[in-house]
Amino acid sequence: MKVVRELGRLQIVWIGLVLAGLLVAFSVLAPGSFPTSFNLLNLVSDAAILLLLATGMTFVIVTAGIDLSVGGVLVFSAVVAAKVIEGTGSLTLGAAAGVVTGLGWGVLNGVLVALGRIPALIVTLGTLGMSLGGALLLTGGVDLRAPAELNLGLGLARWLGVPLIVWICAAITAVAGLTLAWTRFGRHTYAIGSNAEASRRGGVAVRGHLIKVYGLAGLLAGLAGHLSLAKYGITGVSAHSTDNLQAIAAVVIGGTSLFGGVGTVAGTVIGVFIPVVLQNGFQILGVRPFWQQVVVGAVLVAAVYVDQWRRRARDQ
Amino acid sequence: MKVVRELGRLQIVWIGLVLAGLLVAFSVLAPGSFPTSFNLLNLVSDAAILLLLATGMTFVIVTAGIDLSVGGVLVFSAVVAAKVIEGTGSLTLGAAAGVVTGLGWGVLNGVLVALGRIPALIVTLGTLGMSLGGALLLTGGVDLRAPAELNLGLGLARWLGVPLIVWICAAITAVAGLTLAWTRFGRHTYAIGSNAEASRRGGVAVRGHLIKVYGLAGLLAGLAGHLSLAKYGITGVSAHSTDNLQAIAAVVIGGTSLFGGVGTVAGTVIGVFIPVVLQNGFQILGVRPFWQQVVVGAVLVAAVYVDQWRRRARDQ
Amino acid sequence: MAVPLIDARGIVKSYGQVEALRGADFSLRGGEVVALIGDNGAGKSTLAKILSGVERPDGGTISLDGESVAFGTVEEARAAGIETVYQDLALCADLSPAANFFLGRERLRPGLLGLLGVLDNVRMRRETREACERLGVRLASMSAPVSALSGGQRQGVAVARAATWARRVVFMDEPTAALGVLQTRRVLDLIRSVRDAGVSVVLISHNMQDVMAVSDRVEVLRLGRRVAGFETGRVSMEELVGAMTGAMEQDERNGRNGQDEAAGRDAAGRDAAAGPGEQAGPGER
Amino acid sequence: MAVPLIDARGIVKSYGQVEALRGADFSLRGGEVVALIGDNGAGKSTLAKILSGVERPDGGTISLDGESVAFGTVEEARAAGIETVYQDLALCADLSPAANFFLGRERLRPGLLGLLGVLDNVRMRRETREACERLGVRLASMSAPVSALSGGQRQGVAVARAATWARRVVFMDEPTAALGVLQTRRVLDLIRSVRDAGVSVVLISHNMQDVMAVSDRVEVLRLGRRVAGFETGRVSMEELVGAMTGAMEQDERNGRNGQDEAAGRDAAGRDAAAGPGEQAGPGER
Amino acid sequence: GGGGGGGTGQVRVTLVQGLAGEEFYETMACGAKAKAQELGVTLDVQGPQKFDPTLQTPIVNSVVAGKPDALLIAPTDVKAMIAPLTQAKQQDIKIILVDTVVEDQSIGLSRISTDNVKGGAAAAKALSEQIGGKGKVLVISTDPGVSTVDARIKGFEDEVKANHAGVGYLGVQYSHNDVSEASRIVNAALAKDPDLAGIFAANLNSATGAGSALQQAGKLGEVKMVGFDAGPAQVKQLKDGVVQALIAQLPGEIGAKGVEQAVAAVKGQQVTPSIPTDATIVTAENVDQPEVQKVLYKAGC
Ligand SMILES: Nc1ncnc2c1ncn2[C@@H]1O[C@H](COP(=O)(O)OP(=O)(O)OP(=O)(O)O)[C@@H](O)[C@H]1O
Ligand SMILES: Nc1ncnc2c1ncn2[C@@H]1O[C@H](COP(=O)(O)OP(=O)(O)OP(=O)(O)O)[C@@H](O)[C@H]1O
Ligand SMILES: [Mg+2]
Ligand SMILES: [Mg+2]
Repeated sequence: MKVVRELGRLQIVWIGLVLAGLLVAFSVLAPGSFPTSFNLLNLVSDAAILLLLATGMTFVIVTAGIDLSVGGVLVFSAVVAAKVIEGTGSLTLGAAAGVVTGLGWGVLNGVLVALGRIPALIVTLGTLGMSLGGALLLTGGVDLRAPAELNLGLGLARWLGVPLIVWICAAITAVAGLTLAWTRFGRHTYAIGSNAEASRRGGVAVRGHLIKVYGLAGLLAGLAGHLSLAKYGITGVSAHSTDNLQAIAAVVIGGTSLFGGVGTVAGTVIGVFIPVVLQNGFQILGVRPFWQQVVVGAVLVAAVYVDQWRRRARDQ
Repeated sequence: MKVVRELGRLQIVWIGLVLAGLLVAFSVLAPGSFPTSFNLLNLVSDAAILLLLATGMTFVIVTAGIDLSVGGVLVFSAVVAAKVIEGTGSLTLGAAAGVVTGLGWGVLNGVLVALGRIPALIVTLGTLGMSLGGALLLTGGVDLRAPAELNLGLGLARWLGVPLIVWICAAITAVAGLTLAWTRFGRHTYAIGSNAEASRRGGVAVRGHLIKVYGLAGLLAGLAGHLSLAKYGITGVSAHSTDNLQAIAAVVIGGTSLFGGVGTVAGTVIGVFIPVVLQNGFQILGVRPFWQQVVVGAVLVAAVYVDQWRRRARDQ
Repeated sequence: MAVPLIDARGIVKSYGQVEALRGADFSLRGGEVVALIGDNGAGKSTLAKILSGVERPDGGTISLDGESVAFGTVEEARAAGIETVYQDLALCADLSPAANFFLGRERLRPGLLGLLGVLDNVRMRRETREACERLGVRLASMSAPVSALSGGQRQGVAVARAATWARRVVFMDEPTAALGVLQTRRVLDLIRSVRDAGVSVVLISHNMQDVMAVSDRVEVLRLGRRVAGFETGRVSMEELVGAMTGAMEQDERNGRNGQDEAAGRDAAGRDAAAGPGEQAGPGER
Repeated sequence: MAVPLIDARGIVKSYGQVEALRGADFSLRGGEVVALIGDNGAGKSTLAKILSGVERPDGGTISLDGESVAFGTVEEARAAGIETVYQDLALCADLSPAANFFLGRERLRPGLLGLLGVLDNVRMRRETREACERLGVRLASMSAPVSALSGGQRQGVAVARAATWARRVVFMDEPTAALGVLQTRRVLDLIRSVRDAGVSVVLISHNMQDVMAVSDRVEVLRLGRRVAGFETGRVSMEELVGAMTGAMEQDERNGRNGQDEAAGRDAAGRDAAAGPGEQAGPGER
Repeated sequence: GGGGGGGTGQVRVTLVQGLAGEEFYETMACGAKAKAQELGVTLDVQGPQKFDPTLQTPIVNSVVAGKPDALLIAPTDVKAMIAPLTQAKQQDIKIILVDTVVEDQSIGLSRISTDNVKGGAAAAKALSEQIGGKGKVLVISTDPGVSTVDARIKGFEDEVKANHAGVGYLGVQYSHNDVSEASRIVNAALAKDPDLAGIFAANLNSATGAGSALQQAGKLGEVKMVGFDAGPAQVKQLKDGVVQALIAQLPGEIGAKGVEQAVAAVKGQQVTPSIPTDATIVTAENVDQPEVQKVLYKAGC
C-alpha cells in the first residue's frame, strides 16, 4: 500500500509535469495575461505564505501526524507581533515575538501529541480553537493594523524585482526541503512516520523529535503570521479558517501520504502551486466563480489521478 | 500503536463518562437552565443532523479513508430536493431525489478512491468543490426556500414530544451502529481499514466495499440535506463549510482512529455531543464568546486526554 | 497421468529494476506435496503470490487443469480452490483471530438475522479455537486482536485458515517459521492429512528436515528460475542445499543430477511435469 | 564467578486478562550464549522485550552487573550495550535497508556538512551491504525500501544490525526463522564470533538443532515461568522438547532433571545463575 | 477610449465581489449585469469564497493581469486592499469602489458605499420598536473580524446604548456562518434567558438558524427578530413571521451605478466621486408597498 520511497522522488517529476502542463495550457489560452511577469510574480507572491504553512505541515504529515492549528497560530502570532510592535516600536522585536509565539504553540501541540499521546487531530483542533479564541480576546475581535513601516517596508520590499517575502519563504522552504531529504533530522522524521514503534526501539528519541516537528510547524506558522501582517497590513482574525485544509491538500497533492513515512517538500511546493495556478488561470479566463469551484475540484482530482496512474504504470 | 479493539468497546465507557461528567458539571453550575427538558431536547435536535454526517464518516474513517465532501453534498442534495419539490410538488419525490443525489456523489467518491486509487482526501476535496460549486450554479448563489408544508410538516413534527427529525436520525444511527458492529458489512469495513491488502487476499471485495462505504456516507449526507431543508426551511448554500471538520472531529473524539480498523458508532455519538454540550453549557454559564472558543478547545483536549489516559492505564 | 493441476511456464516478474522471477516454471499434480525451496530472494514467495492471484506476472503462461488462466485477482484463485499461507501472514492486525479466520467467509446467524448479514460470532470463535488447537496453538483470549498474539499464535491462525478452506491446492509459504516444535509436527501432520484428502500442497520452507519429511517432490528456485527438481525419496539433504546455493551446478560432481547442460531449463520443467517417478537435473542459470 | 551480567527475578507482565509472564527468572553472564526456548506463547518474546527496555514489567527485579535497574526505555538498554533482533523485526518499511541499519546511529558527512547533520548515505549503504553480505544476504537494490525485500532479506538486515551494534548483550528472537540454509549457518557462525568477542547472546529459537549447535546453556520457559535450565552439552533434544511441552515434569521420569520439587523455581533460578558448569532442574509450574 | 483592453473597442469591466455566492453581492452582480447590457459593455464577475482580503488579493491580482478597462470592487478591508488596488491603478485600470471603501482616498474614482453602521443603527431602532422598547436582546453574527458585519454590530450597539435605555443588551454570539450553530446559540440563550425579547441576526444564515430554534421552541413571533439584507429567502422569512423586520440595502442599484460610473470613467466623462446609499427598514406591513418592493434583492438574473 505504501508508496515506494524511491518512486516518491520520481513522482515529483510527474506531478511537476502536471503543473507544467497547466502553466502551458493557461499560457496558450490567455497569452496576453497569464504568462506575464506581472501575473506570475503575483501568483508566486500570493502563494508564498501558504508555502511556509505547507512546508511545516509536510514534516508533520510525514510523521503520520496532522496540524489543524496552523491558521489559528498564524493569526495569534500576527496579533502578538502587531501588539509588540505597537508596544515597543521595534519591528525586529515584533518579528521575534511572532515567531516565538508560533514556536510556543507548536511545542504545546508537540507535547500534547508526544507525551499526552492524544490524537494529533484532536490536539490541534483544540489549539486551533484556543489560539483563534486567544487572538480574538487580545484584539476584541477587531483586526489590528500593522504599522506603516512594516506594511510598506517588508510588505512591499523587492529584491531583483521579486518581493522580499517570496525570497524569505523560498529560502526557508529550500532549507526545510534539504533538511528533510538529507539530514539526520529528516531521516528520523521519516522513520517515525513509517513505524514509530520501530523507531523507538531503534533508539530514535521519538517524543523529543515529535515535539521538534510540531514546534517547527508552529514556528513556520508564526513566521507566516508576521509575514502576513507585513503583506496585508492586518492581522486577519477571520481570514485563516481554511488555511489548515489548504496546506494539508497541498501536501497530499505533492505526494505525501497521510499515513506517514513518505513525502517530499519539493512535492509540497508543486502541491501548493497547482490549486493556486488553477484558480488564477480560471480567473484570468473569466470563468465564473461558481464554475471555478467545480472546475478546480475536477481538475485537481484529474491531476492527482494522472500522477497516480503514471506511478502505478511504473510500479507494475 | 493501534488500539486494541476490545478496549475500543471499553473506551466508549470512558469517553461516555467524560460526557456524563460534563452534563453533571453543567447541571450543577446552572441547575435552572441547563438540565431542563427544553434545553436538552434542543441540544439533541441541533445535533441530530450532524450525527448523520458523523455516522457516515465513521464508516469511511474505519476504512482508513476520509470524506471532506459531506458539507457540499448536503447542500447540493438540499438544492436538488428543493428544486424537485418545487417542480413536482411532491415531498416524497423531493426526499428521494435528495437522498439519491447524495448517494450519487458518494458513489462517485467511492469509485475515484477505489478504482482510481486517488487519495481519499484529494477525491473528496475535489467533490467538495464540485458539489458546492454545483449547488451555487443551480441556485445562482441565492438560497432556495423549502415549501411551507415541508418546513412546517417534517420540520416541526414531534412524536412523544421529541422532534421527528431526531427520531429519524437516531434510528438511522442505531441501525448503522449495529451494522458496523454485528454484520458482515461491518466486519469487512474494519478489515479493509485494518489491512486492505490482507482483506483483498482474504477474498473481501475491497473495491466494491469501498464504493458502498463512500456511497453510504454520501447517502446519509443527502438525507441530512433533506432534513436540514425541512428543519431550517432553506438550502443553506453558504452554511456548511465546516461540516466536514465537525464530523471528523466527532468521529475521532469518539475513539475512531484516523488510521482505520478501529472505531464504533456509539463512540461517534458521544463525540458529536461533547463539543455541542460544551458550547451550550458555556454559553448558558455566560462565558464570553471568545473565551468559549478557548475553553471548548482546552476542555476537548482534556476530555480526550482523560479517555486516553484511562485507556493506557488499563493497557499497561 | 492426467494433466497437471497447475502448470506455470516461463513466469517473469520484475519490480522496477529487480527481477524477482526470470522465466520460472512450476507444475503441480493433484494430491501431491511439492516442496519449493531456494535461497533468500530466490523468488519463491513471488511465485506463490502469482499462482495465488495476488500478483500479476509480467510474462509467462499459467494453466489450471490444462486450461490457460490469467489469474490476477484472488477471487479467481479462491474460486479455483486455491488457498495460501502468505509469508507475511496477511492478517488484519486489529481484528480478532476468528474474524481473520473467517475473513471473506463469515458465518451468519441462522434465520432472519442471517439474511440481514448478522454474524454468528460465537460459532466462528468456537470453530477458530478448535482449528487452532488442532495445531497445538492455544489462544489465550479469543477477543484480543491478532496484534496481541505471539508470533507463533499468528502463524497458527494463518495456517489453520488456509488448510481449512483449501479445496484443491494450498500454498504454504514458510508455515512453520514461527511455530514451536510440537506445532511444527502438527503442521506436518496436517499437510499429510490434507494431501490424503486430495488437496495438493506446495510447501515453501528453509527447513530441509521438514521438506524431506513431508514432500513428494522438491523443486528448487534460484535467482528467479527453476534450476532443479527432485523426487524426495531419492535425494539427500546435501544435494538439495547444493542445488539451492548453486554449488552443485558449478562443479557438477553429482552424477545423478549432473545431466547435460543442454537439457536446460525447459527440459527440467517438462520432466518435473511428467511424473513423480522421475527427477530433473539442475537447469542452467 | 563474577556477578551475572543480567539477572532478572520474578518478572511479571500481563496484557489485560492475559498473563504473559508470571514470575519468570532469567540470568546471563558475560560471553555466553544462552538459548531461551519454549512453546508458542510461553512468553519468550515478552521477556526479551522487557530485558531490552521495550516493555515495562508489572513486577520483578532486574539487575545489570549486580546493580538494580528499572529499564523502561530503549535508550537505557542501548546505553548498557544491549541490542535486540525483535521477532517482528521492528524495521521501518518505508526506509531503505541502510536507513534501518543505521537508525538512531546515522553516519554524518565529515566536516561542516556533518555538523549540519547531513547524512553520509554512500558510506551507510556500503557498510550495510557489506554487513548483509557477510551473512550471505544479497540485497538486489540498496535504495528500495525494506517493504520491497523478501522475508529473509529483511531478517538479514535486522540480524546484521543488532550484531553490529551490540557491545554487551544481543537478544535474538528467532533470528533465523526466515533465513535460508546458508544464511542460517552464517548467523550461527556470527553468534559464535560475537560470543568470542565477549558479547553475550540470548538466542530464542524453535530450532533445536540450532540451539544445540550454538548455545552454552538452555533456559526453558513455559506458560510465563522458567521451568528448567540445562547445560547444552549434557542434554538431549528429547529432554528439551519434554521440558518445553511439560511432558517431562508430569512424569518426572528423567532422573537427571527430576530434582526435588522443593528446589522449586527459586533454586532453579539461582542454580542457573551460579555457573555454566551446573544445570538446574525444572522448577514447579 | 478602451485603455489597455484587447483593442476591440468593447469596454471591459470586472466586478470583484466581497463574497461570491452571497445574496447581497449576487444581487449587486445582477444589477451590474443589467446595466452593462444596457450600455453594451462586457462585464466579468469574480469573488472570493470568504469575505477576506487574503483571498480577495489574489483575485484582484489575476483580474489586473487580464487588464480590464475598469474594476468595480467591494474591498474586503480598508487597509489590506490598498496594495493590490494601487497596483491596479498603476496599470491604468479605472477603479470604482462599491459597497465598501479603502482608507486611501486616492483610490477609487467613485465610491458608492453602504453605511453599515447606519444599517446597524436602523436594526436597533426596528428591534426596539418591535419589542416595545424593553427586554433582553441578543446579536448573532457570523465570524468576528468581518468588517461589514462588525460595522453593523457597532451601529446596533451604539444605538441601543445611546437611545434605548429599556433594552438589555446580551452581547454578540458568533455562528461561524453555520445554521445549526446559530440554532444552538439561540437554544442556549433561551435556556439561559427564557425572557429573551429580541434577536438581531446580522446575516441570513444566522437568521435562518435562529428562526429554526424559535420555531422549535414555539416562540416564533414571541421573540422578535430583525434580519439584515432583503434577499428572497429573507423576505420569505419576513412573510412567514420568522423575522419581524429586515434592513434592506441597495445592492442592485449599487451595481448598476457602479457600472455607469465605470463606463463614464473609461470614456473620460464626468464621474461622481461619492454616492452614499441608504438602508430601508422592511416590515410585514410595508413589504408590499411598491417603493419597498423596489429595494428587495432579486433572486438571480
Ligand atoms: N514488492 C516488491 N518490490 C520490489 N522488489 C520486490 C518486491 N517483492 C519482492 N521483491 C524482490 O524480489 C526478489 C524475490 O523476492 P521473494 O520474496 O520472492 O523471495 P523469496 O524467495 O520468497 O525469499 P525468502 O526466502 O527470503 O522469503 C527479492 O530480491 C525481493 O527484494
Ligand atoms: N501486546 C500484547 N497484548 C496482549 N497480549 C499479548 C501481547 N503480547 C503478547 N501477548 C500474549 O502474551 C503471551 C506470550 O507472548 P509472547 O510473544 O511472549 O510468546 P512467545 O513465547 O514469544 O511465543 P512465540 O514462540 O509464538 O513467538 C501470548 O499468549 C500472547 O498472546
Ligand atoms: Mg519468501
Ligand atoms: Mg515470540
